[in-house]
Amino acid sequence: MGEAIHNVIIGNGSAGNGAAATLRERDPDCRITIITMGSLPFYNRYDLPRVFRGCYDWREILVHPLSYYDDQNITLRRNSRVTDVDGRKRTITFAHNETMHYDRLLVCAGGQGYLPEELSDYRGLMNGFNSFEAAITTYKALPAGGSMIMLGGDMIGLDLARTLIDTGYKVLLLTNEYTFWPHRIADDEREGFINALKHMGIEVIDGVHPVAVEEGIAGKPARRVVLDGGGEILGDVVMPSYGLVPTAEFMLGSGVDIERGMLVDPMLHTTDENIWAAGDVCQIWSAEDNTYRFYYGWNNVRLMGEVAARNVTGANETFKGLDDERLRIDKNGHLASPFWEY
Amino acid sequence: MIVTVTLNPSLDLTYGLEESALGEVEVHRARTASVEASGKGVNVSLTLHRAGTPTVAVLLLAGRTGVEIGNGPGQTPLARLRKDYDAVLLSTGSMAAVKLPLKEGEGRDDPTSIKGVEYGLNFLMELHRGEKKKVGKRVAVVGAGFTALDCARVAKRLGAEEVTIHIRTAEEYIPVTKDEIFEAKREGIRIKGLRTPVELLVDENGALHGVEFAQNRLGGWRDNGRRQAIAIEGSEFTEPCDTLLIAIGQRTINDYLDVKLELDRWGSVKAAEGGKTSVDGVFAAGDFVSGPTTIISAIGNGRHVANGIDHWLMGRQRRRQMVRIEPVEGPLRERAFDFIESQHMPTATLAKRAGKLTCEVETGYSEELAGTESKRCYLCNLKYQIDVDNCIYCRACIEVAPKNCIKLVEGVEIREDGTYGELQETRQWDEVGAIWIDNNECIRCGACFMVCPTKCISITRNEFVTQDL
Amino acid sequence: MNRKGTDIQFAIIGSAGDGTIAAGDILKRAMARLGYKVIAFDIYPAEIRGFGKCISRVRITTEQAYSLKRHSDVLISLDDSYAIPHVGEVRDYGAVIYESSPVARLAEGGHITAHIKPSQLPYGVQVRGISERATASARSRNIVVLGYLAGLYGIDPKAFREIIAAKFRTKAQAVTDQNTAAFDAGFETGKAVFKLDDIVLGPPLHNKEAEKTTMMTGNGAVVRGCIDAGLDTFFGYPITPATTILERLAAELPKHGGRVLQTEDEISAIAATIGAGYAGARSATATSGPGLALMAEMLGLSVMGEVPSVVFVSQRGGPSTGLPTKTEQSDLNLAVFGGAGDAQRIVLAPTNVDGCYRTAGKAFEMAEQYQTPVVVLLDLYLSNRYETVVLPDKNPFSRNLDKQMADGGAGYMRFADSDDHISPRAIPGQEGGMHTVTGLEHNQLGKPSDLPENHEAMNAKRHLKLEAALRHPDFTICKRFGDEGPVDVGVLGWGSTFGEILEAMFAAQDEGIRCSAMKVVMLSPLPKDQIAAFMDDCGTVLLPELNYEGQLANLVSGALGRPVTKLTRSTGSPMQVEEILAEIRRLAQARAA
Amino acid sequence: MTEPLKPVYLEDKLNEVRGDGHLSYRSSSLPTWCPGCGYFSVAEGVAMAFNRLKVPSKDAVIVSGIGCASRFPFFMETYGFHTLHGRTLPVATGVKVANDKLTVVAVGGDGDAFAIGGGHIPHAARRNVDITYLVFDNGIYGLTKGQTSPTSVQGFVTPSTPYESHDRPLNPLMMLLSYGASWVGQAYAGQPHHLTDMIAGAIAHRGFSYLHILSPCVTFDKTEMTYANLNVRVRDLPADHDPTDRMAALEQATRTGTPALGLFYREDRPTLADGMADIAMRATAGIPAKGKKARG
Repeated sequence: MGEAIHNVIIGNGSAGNGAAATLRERDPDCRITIITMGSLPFYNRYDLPRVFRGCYDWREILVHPLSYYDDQNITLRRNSRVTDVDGRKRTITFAHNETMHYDRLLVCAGGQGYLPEELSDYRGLMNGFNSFEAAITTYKALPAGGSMIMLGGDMIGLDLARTLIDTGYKVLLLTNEYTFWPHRIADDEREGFINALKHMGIEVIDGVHPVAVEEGIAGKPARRVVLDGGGEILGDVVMPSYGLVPTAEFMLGSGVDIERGMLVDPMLHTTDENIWAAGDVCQIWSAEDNTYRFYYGWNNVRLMGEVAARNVTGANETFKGLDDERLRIDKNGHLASPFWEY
Repeated sequence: MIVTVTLNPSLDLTYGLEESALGEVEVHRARTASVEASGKGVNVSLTLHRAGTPTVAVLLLAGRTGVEIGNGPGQTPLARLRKDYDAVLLSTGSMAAVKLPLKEGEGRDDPTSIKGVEYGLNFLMELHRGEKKKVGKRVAVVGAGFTALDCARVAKRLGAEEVTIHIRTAEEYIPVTKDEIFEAKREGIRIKGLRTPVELLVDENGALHGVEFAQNRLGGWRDNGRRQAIAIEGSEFTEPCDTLLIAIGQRTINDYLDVKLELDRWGSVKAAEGGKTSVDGVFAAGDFVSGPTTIISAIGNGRHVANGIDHWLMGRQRRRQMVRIEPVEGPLRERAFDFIESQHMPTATLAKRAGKLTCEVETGYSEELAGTESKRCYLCNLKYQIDVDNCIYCRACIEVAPKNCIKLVEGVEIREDGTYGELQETRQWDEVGAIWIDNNECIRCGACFMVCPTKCISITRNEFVTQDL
Repeated sequence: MNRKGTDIQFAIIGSAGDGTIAAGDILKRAMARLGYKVIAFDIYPAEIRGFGKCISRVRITTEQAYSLKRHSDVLISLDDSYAIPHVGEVRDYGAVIYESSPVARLAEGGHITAHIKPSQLPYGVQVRGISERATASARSRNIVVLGYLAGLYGIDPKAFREIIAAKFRTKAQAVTDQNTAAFDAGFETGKAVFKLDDIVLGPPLHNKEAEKTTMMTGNGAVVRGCIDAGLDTFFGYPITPATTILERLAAELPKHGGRVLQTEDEISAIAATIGAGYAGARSATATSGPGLALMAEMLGLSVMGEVPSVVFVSQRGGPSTGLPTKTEQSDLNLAVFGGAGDAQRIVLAPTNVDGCYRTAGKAFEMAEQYQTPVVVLLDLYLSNRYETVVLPDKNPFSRNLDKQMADGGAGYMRFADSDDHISPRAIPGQEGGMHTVTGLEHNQLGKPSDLPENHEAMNAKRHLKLEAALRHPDFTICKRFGDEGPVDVGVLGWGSTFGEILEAMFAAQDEGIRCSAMKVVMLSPLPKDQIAAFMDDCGTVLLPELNYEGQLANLVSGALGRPVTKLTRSTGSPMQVEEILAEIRRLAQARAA
Repeated sequence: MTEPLKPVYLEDKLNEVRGDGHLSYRSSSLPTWCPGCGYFSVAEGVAMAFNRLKVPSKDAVIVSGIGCASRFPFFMETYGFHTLHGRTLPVATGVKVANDKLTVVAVGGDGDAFAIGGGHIPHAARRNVDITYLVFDNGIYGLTKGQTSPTSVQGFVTPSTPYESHDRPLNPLMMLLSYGASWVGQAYAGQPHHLTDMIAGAIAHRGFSYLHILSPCVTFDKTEMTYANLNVRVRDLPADHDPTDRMAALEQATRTGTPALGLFYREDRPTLADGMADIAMRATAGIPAKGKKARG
């Protein structure tokens, strides 16, 4: 009897876990390892705004019971950062200096919040929201009824913003081209959507650009955002919300093609025969559009994971992104986005 | 009439600085430059001349300036130089912009015929010469090298609202440093990948209003280590712009050669070891051979070729490169040096840079920073080695090693070129043939040297030296 | 079996060169200083440094605990190759702290992250990097993790800094400074980390008892007991795990007027001890099983010559050199029976650190009063285990219990028989008491005699005089815990294992099982009446002990003619509470059926 | 100007070491001594000496007692007997008496040899049993974490002598010379080549050979018997030293401040086996006893 095939999934989000479940369904005997940089088992990032509704214990937002990993015979490797993948030797090297062999690799490493380079000096003064830890930290930084200055306002940020408004906080939104990311907004639609934001209770500040973030003056709110015109905005927390960029640096030496994300064909296969990619990390070739494109949102990402997993186990399925990707205003005048549905 | 005779004349190169602030560590920019003949006798003649006394300076001349090489009228053809001199070295660089290949449409023969289109090299050279340059609101740059980035950043300073660099492959594969890309992005420049310009879009006034690109996919690796990009048929799309700066490469100019030299497929002169071209007595060096590289490699190549010429002239090799190994008394580094972070090059704030062409972006290391940064050097020319004959295999060195740098070895992989690959480690005592320092991992902290009970660890300095034969 | 209030067990695991034990030492001292009750035990290899595995487990509670827990709340790995097999001992939602940037290249599964269960929380720390940055050396890795721990759980760093300063007091100031810097660097890192586990340190006790609490090991308590009992001379030869008794006494005893000598071997040590005893000193030696085996002949001399001597025996795994750094209770037979002839002596076995103190002191009283060797059986687990104890305000031990020769010594018989079978003793230097002590059988005068009736009588004298020890004042020879009256399951125990027995018995009570437990401290002569009375109350009797044969079980069932259920383990490790509990459950169910 | 150094190539060295053959005397387990311990030097020396003398692994027996040094047999691919504390020489004597063809090397530390085992040494020496006794002297008890030993300097402060030790150190070389050992030498772990030569000499000697090896304990002795100190103190025996002159050897042995390295004394006299063979011959041949009769 030969060794069981080792399927390795890098990434512990919707795509990775969807893929793991699918792999296990289709191959009860294979080895499955999920690798993540995070400290926690799988939870939905989309659930994080719940932190502001009193959910302070990570155990409440886990998707699976902890016994799931044993039951499904899935190895979960946390706090494990991959530094290198060697597609030729089929090995993965971790930051902690361990090397692991894989037979097939599925990269579902997702994306990280983009921070424009001109603001990169001020990273330390801004809060994030991409993990449970970051969410709790943000929660603790916001005094009751305090205000958050949100820069950009992608759909992830706006989801948080509506929870904040709901729970008695103030949100000041500095809009720019990333507002409503990843939705593409036509120029003529924009005003309507901005009004919908105002209708939600968000204080929208349009047409100015932040040039610096600084500590607040004693006795005032903790942060100041300096604007290009010279003015400034005060708030307790500053959160950049400029959409996601793929987390693919660790794949640079692997031999697979990367542009902004990992380049895959419609079957989510990379240019290495043993490596697939799914989720926010990949740019998928679209034959219709004749270009590579990203697909976002929980539904797309989960589906990508499943499709990739099926293809890893021998299928030849093409990923088709969900059709309805438009931002809308519902009959109550509220924003509605497929990105928020899961 | 006073005649001076100078047997060892020289050329004085003089660079003028704005103010004499030498001594402080900062970047000094030359404001003036001059070349003057010099040497004692010449100087006397010069002074006499300035004082109005007729004088003639007689001196030995080895070189010539002001000679225009070429085949036209008043120019000296290469054939003439060959006749006058034993050896001729061609080092005229890569000073021509590579032409933008377009599929069709206006400007196919000469893109610069369209208003708003320029070659980046010319754009920068003209600017450097003091010409007033203008760019539109939306600037597109095509190309992926330092020139492209320079063009983009200059365009931004000249007031462009939106500057985009369009590259054929992806950011990860282009031959510029990460810092350069980061600084460009900080200045608001965008980089868009996987696209090749195929047509220039021109309005009724003959002015550029956009570029049509084809979507690319990545191809294999080229010989020079770059990625290939392959345009996908039928994938064309348009990006609006009013200025296009083309910086897709530079090439050599060699149409001035009347002697037929063998060229490579990029049109550069082929040069063998020692800079020899296909014609005896004609040598070539630097970017003229290799295409655009860096100053460092050009100078290095120049030195190499000089030796080659000497060899050829004298009919024998008079110098050779050797490895010199000499003992070093003790470690020259401390472990603490390893924790010094890379010192970021201080840069001017974005506000200072904006709109100014004269603002030096990299302001240079202070003396202190420079000292700190230099401590990070791993002193790779130092080699730590265990004398196997005196080693008692006690592993005291391994115990103190800060890295995975000292190993129990049973074998060593020897690569085809004779260098060492991986050390084959073992934990089997009866397989341990040696305890060995892996110089690939060694950070020369000296910890092992200090602790060895039989003092069997030696430190040597290993350097390339040029030796007269 | 978690206690109310704070109940956290830390396990630090690394190789012998990592400073694992030192880290555990600082941790438990700091926690004791903060006012927690501490029970701690270290496991280390025979190799000095090199590659052996070391574990330091520290349990801190606000309520008294009697043993370590099976599951640790926090595991700190200083060496993954040793820590990996122990990842499973961390409870759900507990923490695993480890080096996130190891130097060596690791094969698949070589890093601890490959083994941490989804229910456990991983904390990767650049331990080595932090140490090297803070001190330019990797040596303070163990201190860095302590700082991290303190930062992560919000433990007052002051206590740690004080203990570090005290620990390195004898070294150069630079050593203290370096380690403090390492601690602080770790502390800052730990403080900045997002804590995800559910480990919470409650406030420590701040009552009067806490102020009087000190923390010591079993061996440390023996030393205190010796000093308080007025030990005059001590002779020892280094042997694990008894060496620290020699070392501590060497440091402390001279301050109290006593004398310590490291002899050339164990035979010499016991011989000198007996010699000093003969000369009227309170004298002792300390050793382990192999040393006791060498001493067996000399102990016979001490019996035969009726010379007081005290031997502390810290048992380790045997036979022969055995498992020098593992715990076992397998020298009972040797202690009770070892030697030629019918050589009864007193054998005592304390069950906890507090008991070590009392038993050590009482051993001298008994040796002197009954003119006999007294063997005090500890074991590695007890010798090296740390507990917080409260020592009595007043010295509890009596001096001058010698049955003195009558003044003048007219008609003095060194071995005169009497009602209590104890003969008056003359000490060399005393007028009129001149006599010869001999290993030959002798008459009441001390003259060699091989007459049959004399040998019979003297044997009886030497045995009967020890009966009084069963009633020795202020000494618990055995004690019952748990339910009164008839019970389903009774657990007999001795030595260090009794801690686990108590924990298991309490847990069984919580489950509704009627049970009680009895510790037997005096193993020779055996308190048969008390044991018999206890067994009368018990449906079944369980006797857990750390040896293969069931040595006390054999002794008890042989002496009383009643069966006991053995629970023996000879793994080199302490018994698990859960193992005993499972056996109690099984016996209770069998009885119910 | 110094001669330029030549590069050393690892593969050459590996071939050299492998070709030499002494690796076959090592067992597969890595020695567990502390890194830097002088005992590594002895282990390497014994392997080299066995190899030089072409002692077959199967015929070599290493007997040890208890202590760090006594871990030695575990690291050698020979027969080994890890016996009891101080009982090395009686056990080794038994091995040799049982089979004279074996090369028996007894090893132990200073505590094992001169404290608990001190009573056995004179008898092994006077019997001239043909074994080699290597004592790894580090002047401390390492395995029990650093107590004073019979060769520790006077006034040594250790955990068991926290106020300093009163006892004078023994002089093992003088003892062995007086006991009648037929080969007595001294070597130092910091000079591995000389050490190997001495070990080979001791093993080659027919009779009881005693080699005293100065071997620093890097963990527990940071002040006294350190490499740094010994490097300065050790010296070679005078070139004109006559190893058959016992008084000269004794005189050299008194100079403990500057320990001399080399062969102090050697004599050829019948071994225990010779004596036993003689007795056996007489007993079987019925030849009457030739010695002095106690009862006249």
